[in-house]
Amino acid sequence: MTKAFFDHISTTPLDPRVFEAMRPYFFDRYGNPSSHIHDQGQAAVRAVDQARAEVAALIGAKAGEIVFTSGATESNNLAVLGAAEGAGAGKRRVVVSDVEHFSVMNALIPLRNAGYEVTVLPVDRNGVVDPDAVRKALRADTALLSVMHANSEIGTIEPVGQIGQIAKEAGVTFHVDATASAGHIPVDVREIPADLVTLSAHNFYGPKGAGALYLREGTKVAPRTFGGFQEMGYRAGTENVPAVVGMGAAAILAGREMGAWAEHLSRLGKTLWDGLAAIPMLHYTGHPSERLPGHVSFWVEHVEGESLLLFLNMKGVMAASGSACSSNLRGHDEEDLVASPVLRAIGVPSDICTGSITFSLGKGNTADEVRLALDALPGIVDRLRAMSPTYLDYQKRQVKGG
Amino acid sequence: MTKAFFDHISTTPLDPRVFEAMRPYFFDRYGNPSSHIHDQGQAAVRAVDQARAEVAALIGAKAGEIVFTSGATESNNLAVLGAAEGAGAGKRRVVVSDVEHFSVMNALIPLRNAGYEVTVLPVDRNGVVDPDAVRKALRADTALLSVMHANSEIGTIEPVGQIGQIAKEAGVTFHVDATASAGHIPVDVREIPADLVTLSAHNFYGPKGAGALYLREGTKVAPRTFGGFQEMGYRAGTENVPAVVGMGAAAILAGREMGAWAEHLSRLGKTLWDGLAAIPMLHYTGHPSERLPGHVSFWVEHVEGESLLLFLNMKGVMAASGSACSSNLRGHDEEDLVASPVLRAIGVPSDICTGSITFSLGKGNTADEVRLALDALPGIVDRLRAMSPTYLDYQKRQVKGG
Amino acid sequence: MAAGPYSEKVMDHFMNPRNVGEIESADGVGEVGNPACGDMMRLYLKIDEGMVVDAKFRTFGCGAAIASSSMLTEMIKGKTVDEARAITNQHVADALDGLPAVKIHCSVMAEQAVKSALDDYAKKHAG
Amino acid sequence: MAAGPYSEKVMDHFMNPRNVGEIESADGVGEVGNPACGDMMRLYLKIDEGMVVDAKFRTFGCGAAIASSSMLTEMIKGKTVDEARAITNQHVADALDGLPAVKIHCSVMAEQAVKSALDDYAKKHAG
Ligand SMILES: Cc1ncc(COP(=O)(O)O)c(C=O)c1O
Ligand SMILES: Cc1ncc(COP(=O)(O)O)c(C=O)c1O
Repeated sequence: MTKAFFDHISTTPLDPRVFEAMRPYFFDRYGNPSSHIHDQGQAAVRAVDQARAEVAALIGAKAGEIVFTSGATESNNLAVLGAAEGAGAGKRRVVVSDVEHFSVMNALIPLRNAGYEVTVLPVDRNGVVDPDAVRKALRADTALLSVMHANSEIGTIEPVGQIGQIAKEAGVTFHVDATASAGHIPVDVREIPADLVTLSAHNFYGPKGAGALYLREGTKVAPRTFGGFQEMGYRAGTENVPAVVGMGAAAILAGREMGAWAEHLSRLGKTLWDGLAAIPMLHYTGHPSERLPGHVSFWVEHVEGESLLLFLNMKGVMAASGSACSSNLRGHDEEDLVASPVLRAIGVPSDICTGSITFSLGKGNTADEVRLALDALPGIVDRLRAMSPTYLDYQKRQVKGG
Repeated sequence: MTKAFFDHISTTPLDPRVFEAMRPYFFDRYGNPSSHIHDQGQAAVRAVDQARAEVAALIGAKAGEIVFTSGATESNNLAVLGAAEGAGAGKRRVVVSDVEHFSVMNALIPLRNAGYEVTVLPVDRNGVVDPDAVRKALRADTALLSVMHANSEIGTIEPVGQIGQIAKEAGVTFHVDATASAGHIPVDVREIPADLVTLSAHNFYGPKGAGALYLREGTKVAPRTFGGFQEMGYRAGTENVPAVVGMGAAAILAGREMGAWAEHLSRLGKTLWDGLAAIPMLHYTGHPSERLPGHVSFWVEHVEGESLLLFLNMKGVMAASGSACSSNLRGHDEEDLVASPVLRAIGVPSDICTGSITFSLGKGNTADEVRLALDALPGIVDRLRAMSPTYLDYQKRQVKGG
Repeated sequence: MAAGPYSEKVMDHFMNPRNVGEIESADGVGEVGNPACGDMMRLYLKIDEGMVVDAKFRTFGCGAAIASSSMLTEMIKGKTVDEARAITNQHVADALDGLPAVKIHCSVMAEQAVKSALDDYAKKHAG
Repeated sequence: MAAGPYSEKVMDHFMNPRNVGEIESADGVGEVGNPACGDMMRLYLKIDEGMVVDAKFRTFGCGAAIASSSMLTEMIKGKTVDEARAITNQHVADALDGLPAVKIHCSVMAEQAVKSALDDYAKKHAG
């Protein structure tokens, strides 16, 4: 059976070229950078330094501004909690958008417990944060503003350049979660006046286990991991050398090829988007144009999201419901039972919205795969609607009305 | 040139069998376990679940008691800070041994800042914690006791079974940092009454980027990473699936083969230990018998450690000075300039102790490699002493005295 | 072929649900859940001489909700009203070879649906 | 072949240090550092008509300490006393193609050693 993976927003397959760059660090060069006294350690030091420069280059930063972490969640936690602590006494407010990922949102829990005031910025129905609302929310005692670059669930790209300018003028530290965007669309800290930027390797054809936090020179961030003196003191623990090397290699590839990838993805994405129009009562989510290439998201009236995804999977089509993390079946009940917080934020009525569907295409996807999805979808929607009591009621209302 | 790596305590080469277990998770099975709605995600879920059971089996635990982390530092931080927070109000004391790793010791900084009282247990000249001192130190308001299983710098194995019994009777949560021991000597939570145990894959021929924290059922630990609901809520963030799979594979191998490894290492270690006796004014450190197999540590009067290690490296012999993390050249000055805290703890006089040397052998080392080290050392020691003003003074004193 | 987070039994009942539909002039109809919460189940019963002679459902919801509904209809057909009322969510979950912890509420919904439908039947036939 | 954390120049002076030894009846001897801190440097100068005509050292310490000592002796030989006194740690570090940040103190020790030895010379020849 043909299998089509359309869940690249949750993770991407490793580019074989990235794997080749990593391979020696599993075998011949296995040293620990802290053991730099000998050749093995030195090889590791050089590898990590080189990767740091490569990741920095992807976003127009200096090598010394990149701190490697274990992934986006750790980077987001370090950015939010570290910057709040680093801001010092008197700065006890944090401002975030309403569509941030859980690794930003849930990092606010300990801050709230510690007495911080949290302001959540609303978004419009396309999921866009209003720069004017940002301007009004920032105050002298604001320790941090956090707005993501692109939303994984609905694909919307936020105006972080403009928002960053406002933060800069207000003298507020600005964090951008670029997990979903970096490596796919340009993220350049010379153009986006962000002080902190989260990057994740496994989201752009690099390995799991490596993330980074860009810290603009002079930004104050308190560390959250305590131990040896790795990563300039911002992050203790033996570096995951192969993964870090892989992140560097993936950054080089992305920097070089993202334009071509985006073109391919946009073309396939348009085919998918256009094809979906044939399904009645399907509603696209996110901004129609300011969105990640190859990202198509929607919800379907009278169709519950999980059921749709299970049937799709049976047809070999792998898509997801919003953020991977919000759909953790093995997690706490509540997260599962409520509608996606992002859909709530963009004002989708919860009594008819019953699941957000996200198709996130990758550079390896083909037109045939998109065709597979488009062929499968109408039948599945019909089948689920035929089973649905709400659709039955809807039809009866139509008949009466008509 | 023959190269001999004797720094396995800092990190180990990946076992090729572990790599083969990991490989599919870089390519065919690249899913994110949180995207368990589709086949790719499910494959990842199954892989992580299986690895959890494999790691649990290595230490006689249940699968549900294993939380995967990015490494030992994160595990130690989670154990110390999470257990202190989890212990609840009224429990504001933490007891640790004087020879804990930085990732335990430095985790005490935020606790001290938060008003916790820290008691540091002394060790004897072999580096052994006295169980009676533990008994005296534990009180009703003690949130946590942390004693490592084996010391990476001097190789000493602590009586954690006995100490754990005392902690259990006192009702105090007991954390054991088994980073240096797990996979090398038996670590069984049915015999060691520990509530929390830190494990690190790259220390037993597994990959960097995967660690684990054993949490005995019922142990209260507050999470330190906020985001999605991974790892039963103890650790947010997309799992590093290939590394976790590798940790499982390494655990299986270690469980099966550690006896044979230890025999080989003990034999080689004895050759090294015996051969070193030819060097005058060389002092072994750590316990003479209760020590990690293949771990040989010492210091040499009138010889500075780094110089010795640099010359050794030039001869193809890679050894280390104590803990990799304490020798971070790129770290803050102080850490570099003071004698090793562990040597201080075992009472080595700092005016004649000038560097701790650790040879940590691995399963791949050969007798020829040990011979290489033994052939190289005397000449290096002589050469450095010939340059040393303190040795000159010593010789003059000897002449006068004689 | 068990795919997804569910047992093969769940997947079978999800992919090939038994007794989907409506019963015209049913003797009892139960409805539980709410689409805003992600699940809604409507159960139709035909009851004859104290026996559930037919059961049909329409469900809006996740895989577990649909499978629970399907399994429930299979379990109650041919049972007496009292036997049907005695069915618990655990029976449904067990019959499906278990449900993931976070999906237990779907089996609870099935239990509530049959009770609700039987209450409706009792009310209608109270006179 | 630069191995370890140091430049090739440092490694060269570490592996093949110049001017190791003592000068019997030196005109100035300087000693700085302390083995308890990890480094100790002893510098011997032979001075003739205000010129450093010979310099030797014995150093206990890390690679950077030994290399700094070696480089220092090379730099001061043939210099006037005033020129030698003007040498800073930066000169030594630069001559070694740089030192890691945490090893800068080794070059500082070299600067202090030459000042200390020249002070000793000045004291001895004060009369
Ligand atoms: C926007 C965004 N930020 C952060 C994360 C967290 O990434 P990870 O789970 O790899 O730590 C995700 C994951 O889906 C994400 O979509
Ligand atoms: C005993 C012990 N615990 C913890 C650690 C920290 O390990 P990592 O740097 O892999 O996080 C080390 C590292 O040397 C160690 O020796």
